[in-house]
Amino acid sequence: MKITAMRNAVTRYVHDGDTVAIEGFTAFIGFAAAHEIIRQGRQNLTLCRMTPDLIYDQMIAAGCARKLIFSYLGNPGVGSLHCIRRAIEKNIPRPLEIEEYSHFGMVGRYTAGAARLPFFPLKSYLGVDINRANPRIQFVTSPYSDENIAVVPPLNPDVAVIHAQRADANGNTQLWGLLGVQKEAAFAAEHVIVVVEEIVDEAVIRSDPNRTVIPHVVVDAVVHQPFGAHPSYVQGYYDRDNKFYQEWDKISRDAGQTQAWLDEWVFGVDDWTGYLQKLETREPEIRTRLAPGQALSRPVNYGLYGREGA
Amino acid sequence: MKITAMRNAVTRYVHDGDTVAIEGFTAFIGFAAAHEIIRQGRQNLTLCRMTPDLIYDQMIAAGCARKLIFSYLGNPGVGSLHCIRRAIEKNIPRPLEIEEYSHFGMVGRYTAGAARLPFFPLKSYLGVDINRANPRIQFVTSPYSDENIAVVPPLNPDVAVIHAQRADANGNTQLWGLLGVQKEAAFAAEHVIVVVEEIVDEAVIRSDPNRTVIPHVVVDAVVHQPFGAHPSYVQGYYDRDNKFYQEWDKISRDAGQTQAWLDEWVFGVDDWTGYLQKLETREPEIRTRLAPGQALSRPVNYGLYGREGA
Amino acid sequence: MADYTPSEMMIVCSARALAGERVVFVGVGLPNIACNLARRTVAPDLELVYESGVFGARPARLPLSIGDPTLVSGATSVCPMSDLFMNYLQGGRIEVAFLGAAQIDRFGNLNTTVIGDYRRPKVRLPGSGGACEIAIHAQKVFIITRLKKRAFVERLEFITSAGHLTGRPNQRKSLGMPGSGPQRVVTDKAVFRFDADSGEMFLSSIHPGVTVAQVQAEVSWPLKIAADLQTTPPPSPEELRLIRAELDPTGMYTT
Amino acid sequence: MADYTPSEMMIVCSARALAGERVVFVGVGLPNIACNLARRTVAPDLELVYESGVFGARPARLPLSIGDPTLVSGATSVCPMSDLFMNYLQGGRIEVAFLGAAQIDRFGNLNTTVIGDYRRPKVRLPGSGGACEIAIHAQKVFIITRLKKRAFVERLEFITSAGHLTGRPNQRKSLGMPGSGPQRVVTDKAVFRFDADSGEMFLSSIHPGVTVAQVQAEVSWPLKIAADLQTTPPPSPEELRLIRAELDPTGMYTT
Repeated sequence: MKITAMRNAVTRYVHDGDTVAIEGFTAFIGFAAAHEIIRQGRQNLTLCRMTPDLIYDQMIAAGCARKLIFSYLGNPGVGSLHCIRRAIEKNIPRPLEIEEYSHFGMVGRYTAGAARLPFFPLKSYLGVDINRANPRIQFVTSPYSDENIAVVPPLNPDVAVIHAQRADANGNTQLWGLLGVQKEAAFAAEHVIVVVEEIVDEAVIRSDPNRTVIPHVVVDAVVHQPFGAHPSYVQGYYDRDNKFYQEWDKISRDAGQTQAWLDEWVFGVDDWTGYLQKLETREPEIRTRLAPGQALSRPVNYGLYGREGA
Repeated sequence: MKITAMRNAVTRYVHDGDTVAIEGFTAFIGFAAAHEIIRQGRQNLTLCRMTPDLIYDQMIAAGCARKLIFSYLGNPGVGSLHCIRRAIEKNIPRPLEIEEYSHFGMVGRYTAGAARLPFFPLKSYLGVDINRANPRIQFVTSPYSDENIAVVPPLNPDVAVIHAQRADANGNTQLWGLLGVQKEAAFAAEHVIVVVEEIVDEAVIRSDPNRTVIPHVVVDAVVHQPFGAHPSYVQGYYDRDNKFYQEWDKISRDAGQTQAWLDEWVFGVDDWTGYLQKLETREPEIRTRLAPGQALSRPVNYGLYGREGA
Repeated sequence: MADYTPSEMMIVCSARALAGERVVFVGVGLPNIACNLARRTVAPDLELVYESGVFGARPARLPLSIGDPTLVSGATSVCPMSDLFMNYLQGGRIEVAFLGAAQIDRFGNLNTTVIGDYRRPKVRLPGSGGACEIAIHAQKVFIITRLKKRAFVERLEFITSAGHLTGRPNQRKSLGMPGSGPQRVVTDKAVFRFDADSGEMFLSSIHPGVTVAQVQAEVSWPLKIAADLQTTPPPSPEELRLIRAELDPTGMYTT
Repeated sequence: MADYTPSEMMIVCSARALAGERVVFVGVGLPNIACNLARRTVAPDLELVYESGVFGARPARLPLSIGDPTLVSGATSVCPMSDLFMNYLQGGRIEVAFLGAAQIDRFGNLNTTVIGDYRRPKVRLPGSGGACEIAIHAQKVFIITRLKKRAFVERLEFITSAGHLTGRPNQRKSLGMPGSGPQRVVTDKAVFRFDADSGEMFLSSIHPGVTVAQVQAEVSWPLKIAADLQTTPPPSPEELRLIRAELDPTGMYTT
């Protein structure tokens, strides 16, 4: 039984100075966890994420981070991440160290971290300035061809937060839709907090073992937090709140407005339940607006194999 | 439309001297394809498989191979692979060159082959003789830690044969159960023959895109061959015919009996339909004996996202 | 006044360039619409691959980002990022990819990282994402960007993605790059291609109503011009109908 | 005559050694039964991981191989081989693993590859499978094998899996091996452990009715014997009941 409240999970597993990865490529972005980290006032975090997205824009605006490890800074489909730009360009609210890769480089770092490899090789960083800007990118020579190939070092966060559709109480976690690098981030991390839309009976998990992306062996805490990835989306559960992504583009251009938003929506509520209440007060129909229709997978037969020595 | 008969697929994509990988760890073993390759008299093949199993025991007894690349020689749960031992120990029916790895080494070779990496690193081959017996296993030094780490070279078969539960006519292939290294082998190969229990409508595949292990982009031919992995098993479709695995242990101890078996069961039939007819003549209830009960996965909702700009 | 927008012209030029192609790596926005237009016109077998790991998408609406859930539902396959970068892109399965850029130089090298000094930037741009590897591995690269003098620069402030580098023969190959690099630059005023020997960009086709001088005015270096400079055929009525009625009915990207 | 078989004694010794462990890498046959016995007795939280990529299996019958479909149906997770070897084994998630061997030396190094010359073998054995990596990465290794002079040899003809190598202090660590190597050898006549300093195997516990001389007769080197040599407690009635009534009712592996 690893089920716990978000507050407890963050208190226990996220500490000042930690390296934190909240992963999920465009989808499954763990805003509920991020807001709790902000609320608890964590400082000097090293934040890792391929696409920092609004989630790290908010955390960096709130002053949680001293460093960012990433591969693409953007508000997807909308534009810039203004808070992160402000931190990098103007040291507001504090200087932000950056360590920058390409997407493949970040994938390689997590992969090496998960597999305890000293490095991961990838054919990249040829003829460009990325590796000049980031000396952690190195090259090794292949013993088979004398080819020089780029390598990146392992990334092993102190804690990874993974949002998913469902898990059992023990932490066996199933995801479908965009899989990003969640599996690698979870295996690479020292501790793993899984945040899910639904806690399901173990029998649901066992009905489809190939769907289990993160096994309980690597999970420390399971947090039940429906709608916990808002304003991003969870495949089959809710849509991206694109209006908010556009709204953030305006709010985040101004440091004062950003702070006011954090005061109201993060510090001004006790927890994610409070956030959702505010959200529904402002827009009573929000869940309807973001609700997808149904598109069920066809079941597959795993077979019952009970007879001895067929 | 890539659907074709096994005979045509083998004629077109498997040539004398080719490097061939018929993968599937304990399950999904492509016996129908192997028998057709034997029947068509292919010679001088380099056969690759983590676990050569009965399938390569038969192909090597039939004289198809000049070389074997592998990591574990065994009749799983039963004992030795006597034909392969005869080839290695006594050059019967012809000498067999071997190139040997551990399981992880074979996984690494396919992974590098699929990803066009010059090598794949793994922490293995420390303090042992495997790398002494196989000079293709090399070591490189990590630029981060000065650690020496083993590397294996890419494996890129001319053709891979993958047996699966279902595919659409275009070659989008779904598998569940033990996934082995099928995906890596398919991506590593120049050509891919997929053999399936069922050809399904594209809508079935599209109802669960995360279940697609091999996308049509890498598939050259789709062969519809129910029961085509007998005597191995296909999860949810039939059980392993363990009686045959035990029977083979006896047959294969003797080169003459082995040849007689090949004459009767491979050369003595026109195709897999003929093999299955013989099988059902000998044991009318075989399909009942090997039929599993039903254990369906619970459906998941991918969601319909049709509204503009939610 | 033309009866089509500059964006529509860019979409049509990009779509036509995909004639006969089979596997394209696509971003949202103009490239997405261009690829879908190509599928319905010059490249019926075109497979769209999204950087988020989606193949064979059948979106029920125009996707808002490359990670839009509408791309996932009903797709033929969805894979993790490691598969996408290792087996598809580095594995050499991508025939054509579209890239955009804040800055481009005469050899098709791209900057999407920074304006000003890297450590003390004037403008911090998004960075590479997958672009650095796409530029190396895709068999061909098409660049889509608006023609502007501050984008078509003499010297990039940061090279994020490699084009034809400094133009030396076989330079890409000798560095170990499998892809052939940028083949076209599609803009709102003209289409550029690259000289096979020198790797240098040249004006290949100019859109109706645009002059060579207008193009040169937006390019920071003395532009080479094709001996057989073409005028880009305008969008056909059928191309426009497909874009307006089916591919972008709300005009989100095309107006 | 004892009222249990040598196999049952081996199963019980192995199960007891798993007290308090949480993640065990298991093969079929005796180790499988031992791990299941441990789950019902000394290690209720024990997670069984099969080399085929299966976790949390709930087999409806005794599996015939590590790839038996009965292991898959109803498991909590099933993963590809690359995940198994990279993320679980090399990733350091495996606490205990069982290995067997055709030959073992005094330092617990194992041969499962060949008897005779590698290129002209007298007997070709299965080879490594996953054993070479299991021996490196599992936090502890337990070896199960029958005690026979031709198996307990002075010098291996081929080292497939590393034990304590030549017994030099810190030798495994200096080679970069994360796991602590072999901790026990469970046989049908006795249990052996390894000296923490010299890495050498010593007789730790002898099964009821077996003499030290009988053990030494089956070991090719002069065997070291624990100062506090124990007699292995025989299987308890409850252990035997679990094995016979529940874990191997047909006696496939235990008779």
